[in-house]
Amino acid sequence: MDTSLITDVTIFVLSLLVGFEVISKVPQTLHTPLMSAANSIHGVVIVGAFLIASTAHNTVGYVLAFIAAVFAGMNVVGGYAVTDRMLQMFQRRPAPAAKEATEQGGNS
Amino acid sequence: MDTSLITDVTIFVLSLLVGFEVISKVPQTLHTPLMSAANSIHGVVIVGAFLIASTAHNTVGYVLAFIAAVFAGMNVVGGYAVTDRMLQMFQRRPAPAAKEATEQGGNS
Amino acid sequence: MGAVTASIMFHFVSPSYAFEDGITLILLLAATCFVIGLHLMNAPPTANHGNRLSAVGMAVAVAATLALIAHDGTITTTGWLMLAVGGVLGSGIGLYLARSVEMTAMPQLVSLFNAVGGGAAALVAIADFVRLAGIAGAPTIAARISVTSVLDVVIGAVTLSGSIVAAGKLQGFIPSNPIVIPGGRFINLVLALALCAGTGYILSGANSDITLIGIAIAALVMGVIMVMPIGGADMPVVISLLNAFTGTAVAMAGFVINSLGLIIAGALVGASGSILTKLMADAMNRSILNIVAGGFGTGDTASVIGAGATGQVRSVGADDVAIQLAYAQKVIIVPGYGLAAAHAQHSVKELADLLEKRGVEVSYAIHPVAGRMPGHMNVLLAEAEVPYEELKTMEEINPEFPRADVALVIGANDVTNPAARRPGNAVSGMPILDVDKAKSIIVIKRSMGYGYAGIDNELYTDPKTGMFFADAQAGLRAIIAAVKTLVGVD
Amino acid sequence: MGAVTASIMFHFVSPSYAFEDGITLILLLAATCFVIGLHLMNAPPTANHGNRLSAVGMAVAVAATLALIAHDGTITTTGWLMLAVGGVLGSGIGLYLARSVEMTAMPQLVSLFNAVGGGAAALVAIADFVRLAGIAGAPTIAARISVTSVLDVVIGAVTLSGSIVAAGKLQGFIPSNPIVIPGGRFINLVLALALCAGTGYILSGANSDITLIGIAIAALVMGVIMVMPIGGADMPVVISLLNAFTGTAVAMAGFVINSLGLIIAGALVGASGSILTKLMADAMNRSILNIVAGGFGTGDTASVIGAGATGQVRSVGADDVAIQLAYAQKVIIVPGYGLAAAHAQHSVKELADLLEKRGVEVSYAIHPVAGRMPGHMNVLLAEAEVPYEELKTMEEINPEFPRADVALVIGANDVTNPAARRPGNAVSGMPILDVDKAKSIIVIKRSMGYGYAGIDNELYTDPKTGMFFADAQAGLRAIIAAVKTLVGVD
Ligand SMILES: NC(=O)c1ccc[n+]([C@@H]2O[C@H](COP(=O)([O-])OP(=O)(O)OC[C@H]3O[C@@H](n4cnc5c(N)ncnc54)[C@H](OP(=O)(O)O)[C@@H]3O)[C@@H](O)[C@H]2O)c1
Ligand SMILES: NC(=O)c1ccc[n+]([C@@H]2O[C@H](COP(=O)([O-])OP(=O)(O)OC[C@H]3O[C@@H](n4cnc5c(N)ncnc54)[C@H](OP(=O)(O)O)[C@@H]3O)[C@@H](O)[C@H]2O)c1
Repeated sequence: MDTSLITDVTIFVLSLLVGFEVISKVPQTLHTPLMSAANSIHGVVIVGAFLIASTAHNTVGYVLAFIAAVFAGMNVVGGYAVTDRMLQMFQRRPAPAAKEATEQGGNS
Repeated sequence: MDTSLITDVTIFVLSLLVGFEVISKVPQTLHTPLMSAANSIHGVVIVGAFLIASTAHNTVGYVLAFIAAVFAGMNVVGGYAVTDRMLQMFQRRPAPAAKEATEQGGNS
Repeated sequence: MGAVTASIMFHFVSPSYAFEDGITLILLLAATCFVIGLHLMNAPPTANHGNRLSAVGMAVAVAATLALIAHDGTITTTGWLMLAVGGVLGSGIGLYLARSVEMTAMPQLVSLFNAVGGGAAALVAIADFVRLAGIAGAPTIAARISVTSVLDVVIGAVTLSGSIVAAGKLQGFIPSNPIVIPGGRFINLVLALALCAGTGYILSGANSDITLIGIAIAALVMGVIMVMPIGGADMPVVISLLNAFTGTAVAMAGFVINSLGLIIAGALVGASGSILTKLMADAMNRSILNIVAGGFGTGDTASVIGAGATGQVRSVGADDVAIQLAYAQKVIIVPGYGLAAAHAQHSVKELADLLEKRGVEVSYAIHPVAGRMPGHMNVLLAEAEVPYEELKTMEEINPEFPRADVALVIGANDVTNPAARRPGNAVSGMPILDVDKAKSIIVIKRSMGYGYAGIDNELYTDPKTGMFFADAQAGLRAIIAAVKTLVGVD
Repeated sequence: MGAVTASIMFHFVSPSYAFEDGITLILLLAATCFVIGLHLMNAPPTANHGNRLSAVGMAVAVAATLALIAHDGTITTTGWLMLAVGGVLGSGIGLYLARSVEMTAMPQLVSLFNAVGGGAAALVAIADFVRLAGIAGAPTIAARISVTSVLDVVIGAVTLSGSIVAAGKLQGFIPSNPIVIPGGRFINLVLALALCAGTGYILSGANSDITLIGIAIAALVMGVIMVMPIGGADMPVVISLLNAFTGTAVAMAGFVINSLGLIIAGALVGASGSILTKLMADAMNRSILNIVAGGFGTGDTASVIGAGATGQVRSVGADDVAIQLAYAQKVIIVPGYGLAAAHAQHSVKELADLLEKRGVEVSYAIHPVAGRMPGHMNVLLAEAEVPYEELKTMEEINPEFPRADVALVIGANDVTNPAARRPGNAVSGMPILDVDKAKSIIVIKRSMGYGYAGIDNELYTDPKTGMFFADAQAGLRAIIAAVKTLVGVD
């Protein structure tokens, strides 16, 4: 679909506004996971890498598309996985065995 | 300019997202002024009323455009004026004469 | 996309794209101003700038539109006249009302402005539809246009009539108690069916402008039926909801006449208005659905508690009150709707000044839903130049009541009612000001009359409480006079 | 709009609009998932759901794109192969790294993922440009495409090399202190001029893909020169900034290949990343400009204070520490970068458990910028299953230090340095933990070595302070053993 430049610009500006507004008062604890989450989202460039592969018709095109796909794949999958791992840390664990030692740990 | 339906929908959705995100933890004191401010913004319908007037070519069209212009004019000008008046109340006044009486008012 | 192609033929815009693109960019800039303006309005110190920025954006949008119309050149002289006279007239009325209305009547004024905004949005769709339908031999209006037209007209018309009813309830020319319309449910059903039928007919390809106007009338009736059964106490939330409706209607109008500016700004208000409505309902401890379902504060609810509770009431006079206040260490003033109704904000400030001169520590306990709109008491007391720092929120002040020598309740009722701590009545679960914890309590109100929830208040029969039956304004003046005479402030 | 018409001719999409519109709507849905995901990530309890929702959106976007490509049918078998093998390979590497990396190495991993993201964005523009330029007899590439291509390539390439340098500094294979490249300013100027010339040449209508690649190489060099002079301590902020860059590059790629999904998601990250960068810089009491200007924590700054301050240091052993801790009422543990470097998070938890068993009240003082990335200590201690409630923020814990019998500082330095309260040194103005207010202080670190700011710490010469010189891990194990032996916990 070809959209006009003006609507593209409109959409770009609106998305910027959404981006500015969506981050509000994040606790500092979440700064790194949030950075990592934003990092995964720009992994959407994988869509671009795929579209490039779909129009490639010569060696240069194939090589560029291949590298782009590898890069984007790393970005997107690695990004989500690492963010998830960081956030696992914040989960309330359902009292695992290791917890026994802290029985009188007060407010835990 | 005629934009395609799909970009219009995209723009609509993005604007909704901006709207959802822009209001965060407002202190209750500001609820009414904020409602009034949002009320003034939809006064942008005056743009629509004007465009309608620009395409009117018969009595019905003129009458409708006229009423729409009156309505929208009320909405937009009245809206901003009343919001402004409410917000004036929150301004730190530069110690007017009436303040003298509260000299020992503690933390004022 | 065939639909789009068809609609292009009948659209009012000229093919001079570059100019139009520029105008669209300017409208985008205006929309950005609206967003930043709303953002700034999230905090008191910047709120004022936010509104002004938003207004600048609006001025720019209007100027750009006028330029576009002039450039297009399709407008007739009569069109210019309608536009100019209508715009100036409406602006003048709006400005006059905004400037002249009393502080306490602001919510109903906002509701009125919202009503006409919704009306304007509906008219845009109607006018465009009438025009398209009137073109001889025109093809069927594209579904894209007709669907959004119907949505615009329905939402806009509901808002128009609903907001007028809401304003009327607050202003008092429509009774503010919930009015259950006999057979309302049935009428609504019939209207809804009629709406569906009309919509179906239009979508089937009939360029029938009469049908669209019929739909508008049905929606107007629905708006009345929707708001009538809702009690006046819930009106601010309803107004906020209808405000979000208007935003949506304006966005639909944007689809109809293909204006990105309208789509963006309308959707912005639709969404932010919804969030705001939710915040307001939360602050009143209600759910939006519950409010729209209506019937809160009906006579029924009142009678549940209203029966036996009335115990001994101790009535006091201005002199008693004056002495008690003047010799207190710490006084907490609890303003309520009655203060607003009696326009007594300046008097209360005067009394507080008088007491502070004597070294009494005065603060104001602001309940989030005291009065008839959120922030009502703040707006009112700010008007009387009460220092912002003396206004304490419920969370801040509640721990201080036990240390207060006198809690001076002025025209507040529900927000002080200890019955809220018990389940099973109209105010159950509402967080209240712990006025009953103060060492002594004085209540200024005209009678033993009910507040908005329509129930008895046990606070008034508390042995610690003295009732000073008077209009808030007159009562405060009497107390001020008494303080001056009896205690003899310089 | 002529430009657009020209670009349409050379675009890769088929004219089957309805299908494509559906795909665009699905991408819009995916983008909405990203937004809601980020929204949910603003608070710890919902953060996990937020990331998952975002991932679901991404999966949907990828699936929709594959469907679009299959439907289009222009892709060759080799193209499918490149896409599939490349995607799977990249995903595999990413997943492996994400799973296997140590907690403390996460920032550099994020930086690496960011680098390849920027690289991919640049490659998209290069590949599209090369393709367009290769079409025989093709007209000039539209300005709309070439401008955004150049922007995409420059930003993407700067990000690629800059992020790798940043990761290298954190990982340690590039020295983490600020490296001022001789003549860096001059090289930058030359490169910038070369960039402008190249851009001008491309915009003049030359479909020169070689020029674009030259621009990419110049930008790669610029990325290195930009990040090299910045100290390792500022790296997290730099990574966040480069993250926002990548977002912008992806949005530009969206303009180039006309993909709304890329434009929306890219702009979203560009904007939210910028805000996040600002928040992070604020938390470290730095300005972004100041950071990018570089040179913080150079040798110069160190020598200013490093001179005479070294007073008497009292060195203590594991047994002393064990007894002091075991008989304390209240111990506050102050973890710092050294704890992370020594992987001692599990040991510290074990020690805390031991002490709590004896009835000692233990809490952790988490300075916002302790460690090498915001939230570093939280992530680390959470990994060791320290209860979330025992982690206290600086604001919460500072008033408690005077009541603490022992403040146990483990591998923290700058965040405890009282010099921050005085002006004129590298940590001036940084809010610090009031460790020096505790009744006694124990510091575990390997030497009198500096922290990131590279300055002396007067805390270590405080008479109340005992220095236990050891690697954090080894030292804690020794203390645990000593507590068990000497005090004999069951
Ligand atoms: N703030 C909001 O956003 C909002 C919105 C909707 C609903 N509400 C509801 O409104 C109520 C607000 O509570 P509230 O305590 O402020 O008010 P209230 O419960 O409505 O009570 C007001 C009292 O003021 C007295 N009064 C009226 N006119 C007076 C006058 N001229 N002089 C002196 N007294 C006068 C009335 O008693 P007399 O007739 O005996 O004088 C009445 O009992 C709550 O139920 C709240 O849920 C609030
Ligand atoms: N958190 C963030 O986001 C962030 C980002 C960028 C920069 N920074 C900066 O990083 C600093 C953080 O402060 P901090 O107090 O956590 O750390 P620090 O000031 O960098 O000090 C860390 C100390 O740990 C010691 N250490 C290193 N390895 C150790 C080991 N294996 N065992 C025991 N001790 C070890 C070192 O002393 P020895 O060599 O004597 O052992 C060093 O003095 C601040 O300056 C902050 O501005 C933080």
